[in-house]
Amino acid sequence: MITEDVLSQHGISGAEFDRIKDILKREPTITELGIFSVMWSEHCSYKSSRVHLRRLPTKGSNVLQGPGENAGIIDIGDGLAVAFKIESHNHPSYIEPFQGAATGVGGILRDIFTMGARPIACMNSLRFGPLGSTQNRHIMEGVVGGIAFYGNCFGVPTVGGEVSFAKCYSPNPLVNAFALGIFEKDKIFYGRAKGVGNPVIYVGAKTGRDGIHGATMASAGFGEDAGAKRPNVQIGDPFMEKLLLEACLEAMNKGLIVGIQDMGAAGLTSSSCEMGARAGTGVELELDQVPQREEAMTAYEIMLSESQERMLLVAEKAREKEIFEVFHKWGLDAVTVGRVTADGLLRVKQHGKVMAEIPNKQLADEGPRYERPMLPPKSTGTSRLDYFTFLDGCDETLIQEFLNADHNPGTADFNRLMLLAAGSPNLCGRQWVWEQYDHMVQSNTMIGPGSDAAVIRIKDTGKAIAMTLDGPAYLVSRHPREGAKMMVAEAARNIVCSGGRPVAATNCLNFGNPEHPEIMWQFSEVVDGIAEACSVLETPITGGNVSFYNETLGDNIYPTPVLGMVGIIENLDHVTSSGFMDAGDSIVLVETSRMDIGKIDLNDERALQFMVRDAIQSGLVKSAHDISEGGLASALAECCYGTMHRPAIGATVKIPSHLEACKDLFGEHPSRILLTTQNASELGKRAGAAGLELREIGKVGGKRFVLEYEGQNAVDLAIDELETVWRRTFPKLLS
Amino acid sequence: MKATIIVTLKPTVLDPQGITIQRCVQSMGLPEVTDIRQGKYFDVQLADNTPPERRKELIQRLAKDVLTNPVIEEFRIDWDQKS
Amino acid sequence: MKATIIVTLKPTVLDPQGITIQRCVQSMGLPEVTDIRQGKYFDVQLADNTPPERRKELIQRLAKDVLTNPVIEEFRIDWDQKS
Amino acid sequence: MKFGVVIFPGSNCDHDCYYAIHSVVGRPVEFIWHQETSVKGFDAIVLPGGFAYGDYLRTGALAKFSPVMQAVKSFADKGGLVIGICNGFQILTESGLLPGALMRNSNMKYICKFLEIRTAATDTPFTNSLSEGQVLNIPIGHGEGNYFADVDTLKELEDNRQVAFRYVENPNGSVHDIAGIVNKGRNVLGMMPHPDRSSEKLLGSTDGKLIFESMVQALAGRAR
Ligand SMILES: Nc1ncnc2c1ncn2[C@@H]1O[C@H](COP(=O)(O)OP(=O)(O)O)[C@@H](O)[C@H]1O
Ligand SMILES: [Mg+2]
Repeated sequence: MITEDVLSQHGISGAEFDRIKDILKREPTITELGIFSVMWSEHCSYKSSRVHLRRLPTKGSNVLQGPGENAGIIDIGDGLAVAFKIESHNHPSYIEPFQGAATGVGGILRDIFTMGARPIACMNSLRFGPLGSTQNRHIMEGVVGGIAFYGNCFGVPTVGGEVSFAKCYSPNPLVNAFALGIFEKDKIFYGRAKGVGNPVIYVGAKTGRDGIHGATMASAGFGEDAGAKRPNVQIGDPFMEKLLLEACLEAMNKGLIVGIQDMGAAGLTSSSCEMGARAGTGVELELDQVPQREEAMTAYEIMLSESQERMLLVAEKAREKEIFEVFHKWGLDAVTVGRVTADGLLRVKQHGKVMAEIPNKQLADEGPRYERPMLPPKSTGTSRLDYFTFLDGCDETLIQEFLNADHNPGTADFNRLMLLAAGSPNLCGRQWVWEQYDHMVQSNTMIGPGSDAAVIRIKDTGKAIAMTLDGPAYLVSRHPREGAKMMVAEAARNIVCSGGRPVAATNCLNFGNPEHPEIMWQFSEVVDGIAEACSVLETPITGGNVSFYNETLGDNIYPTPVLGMVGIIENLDHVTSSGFMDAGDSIVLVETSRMDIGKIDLNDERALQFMVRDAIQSGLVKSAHDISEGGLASALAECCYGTMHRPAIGATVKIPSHLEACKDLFGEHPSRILLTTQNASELGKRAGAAGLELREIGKVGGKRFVLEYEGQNAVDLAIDELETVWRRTFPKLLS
Repeated sequence: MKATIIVTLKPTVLDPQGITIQRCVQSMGLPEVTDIRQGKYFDVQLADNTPPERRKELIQRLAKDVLTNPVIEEFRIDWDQKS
Repeated sequence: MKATIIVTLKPTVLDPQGITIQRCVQSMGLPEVTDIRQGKYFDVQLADNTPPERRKELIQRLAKDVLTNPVIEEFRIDWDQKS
Repeated sequence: MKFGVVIFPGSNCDHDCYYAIHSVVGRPVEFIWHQETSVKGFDAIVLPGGFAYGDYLRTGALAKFSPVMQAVKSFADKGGLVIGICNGFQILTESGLLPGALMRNSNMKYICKFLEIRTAATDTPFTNSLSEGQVLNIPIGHGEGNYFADVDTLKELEDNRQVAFRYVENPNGSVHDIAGIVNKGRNVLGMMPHPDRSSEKLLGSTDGKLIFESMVQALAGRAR
């Protein structure tokens, strides 16, 4: 009955099929094959990545929960903890941008409140192909609209993230969603089916034939027939999710819940067998009890459906009724669909027949594991964009303007280049995106989108949480290991600039086809880079997600790791943003003594971050901004642009001369921070003591943006003019 | 010259709006309403001098390429012979 | 037993959605489309045992009190005799 | 003096309003579940922002059928203070407690940002501590804040000076730049901008607090 064809439709190899038969000691039924295929898909089993992920540092004094649960958890003091995680929804967003992105947000939010935490912030990292193409514009509008639709309605502020453009994401976008929630640290819930005899309860939306094989879909690239896979996409219902959140938290508070897990990828299958595996128990499901939206659904379909907004929970035997009352209060269905057993098996019954019977442990934890072959590229020469990665994905004419200026600085018009940089797709203002996101709901947003890191105060504690997402894909594509280190360093630097101490991180690893040895090599290098940087900067990894097979017609995307860093700000007075504050403030550049490009010295970086953190905590710093894409000139301009509380303000700055004008203005050396202060000399002393270079390079004030270079005004523009270009580009690119 | 295009979710696609409305209506004391599904309705006006063969093509294209998201929706055209 | 309710904006109310679509259509090079107005479309299913006289009242009430905002919208009912 | 913040399924600024009143303004406040049929014991009712019933069908359209709205209606009829913020405003127009309707923003997108509104009427219990023309720095966060009313209604609103706030720069297409209105009795206010998100310096503005404080003052005056 199970033919080669059926196996290949399920993405199960011959060897894997043999293992299945070994485990079952018989041929699987079709339902069982479906169940194995989703649990052993790349998406759920991490079969290509697991051997590498083990190298990530996962322990630290603040870490309460590392990888392996729905989200990582850190202790933030005062008896409180935060749970956070990032997850990709790339493939669904490619197929249906709006719903794909929306359900991505829904999925990550469930991962957070499944653990008992109330989501208090979201971020997202987005990659698209250049907006010259109608298809890419359409995808981006859909993705941003979908994120806004879901997050706004659910009532969580979307406080930050990143958007960038490169050809390799055309038309296969990356959509990575991050969420963070807060709870009391002794009220953490886990996905464990404990207590033999306890009821297994299904809550939330009814099951339809949505997204069947979503997990396997996310584990295969797209060919010409991407359209044919379309009916798989699920629809998000943020209102239902909001009700689920409130009802679940209420039931948890009342002590009614023993174990709980969201039905995400692989739906009922993964939630039930993973809960059983973690507790060492069995789970018996009676599918006739499962609320169904469509007629005549088979066991296969019910087990594999990825209908959204559903949770599975295990309750105390005697308190079923109380659970129902809570859910009914919130207008939700709650139905007992099974019970916890002692035999360690996932047993699925329908119409009185056993349709599947598989040991939970082997299904959930003992999936295949591959050490796929790896192959480094023959050589990595230099690239013309090594200094100017922000130009990647831009029109060739724009790139040429910068490269010409780099070669012939004498004849270059830097006013023009400044305007071009500010209006280039990767640097221009992203208000078009984040004004569609409610970034203020819950009234905690001290620093929203647009600064280095977002800052959310924690009511009644005097503390705040800082968070950021970073993924410098072009750098990583050039040197995977160094790029990954720079990514971690930049994320931590962003936290530091906002006044925080970086504490822990989550990561989303978006890669091409792992069956290609070069991709697997990139993956391994990136993991090593993250591991090294996270060790040095003492920011353990508490979880993450891997998305492989990001390719279209055989072209792989850049290796695109995205790091989500979380930090603690112990005192609200330390909260710092990137925008300049007052006329007359001194602008100070702090950097390491090296002027590397495309690589980083982590010990220097650490010294830099410590020094700046300390300076902020001593009250010496009025604003702080990390220098990244677009170099010093772009960073300075960003500090001048209007914020929600003051109009644009000018600055006059002497740009230090190291190389040539274009590189000194726009070159992207890592490990540099711009500060403003009224006490530059004290900062200078501290920097000196830390072995860092610090220069007072200018003053805030006026209405002009003036950059002097080797005695000449290389840039001299009205700040309003520059800001207008920066602010208007995005809407223009879309119209 | 007018035509009406009706865009509805494919029958198997979840309609959260419809479900929510239906639930509300039920609890309002209209228990007889067993299902509501929501769709979109477009009244399209064409220039009078549009040649008949072009009309058909035009409305088809509008319905298919602009007004419908083929991933989750389907459409239906009502030709209005008046005016 | 089914009925269809169509809710449209009153002609005097500006329809931002329609305008957006109209613009999109123009930029696609379909100048013959002179106007598009968007409305909502509801397929309502009633329990089979609903008495005929109650049906009418029910659907009227649903359309008028729930599905339409009389400040900006008007409605129309299509009775579907099938089933 | 006790404030009540109504929770509809899908409300999501309920806690923000509660916090602003309780911890910032420092007045007693309790939540009211939407299934309640009475608002007895409350002196002012807040309909908070959010997406009641997901804003499905139309914003505020399904919330108006919640049992509590009957009670809010009779409370308002008797002169009780009711403030609807954002989704609360939408619920008030849908319920007929305020005239007009809130339609999709003219750019068809949700807009969240700080902006400025100008006080247009100070003789209301919500604006008594503001001065005529006073500009408030306050955020909006909505997809359907495009206020619409027919010509006659508008004339009446203007004649009775029922417009409480106008946008300095219209973000959403509202007629007459309307950001907030009161009813004829001046005891019901609906506004799209969020005073609950602008009552603390660390959130960027304390202007919103003036609205809650005006209510406190009005209630104190009544009690006297
Ligand atoms: N790149 C990574 N780094 C660290 N942990 C990871 C990474 N990718 C996945 N994990 C961990 O593996 C576990 C399984 O992840 P996943 O299948 O995405 O969970 P879910 O089913 O909730 O989406 C999680 O605990 C996750 O944190
Ligand atoms: Mg999960």
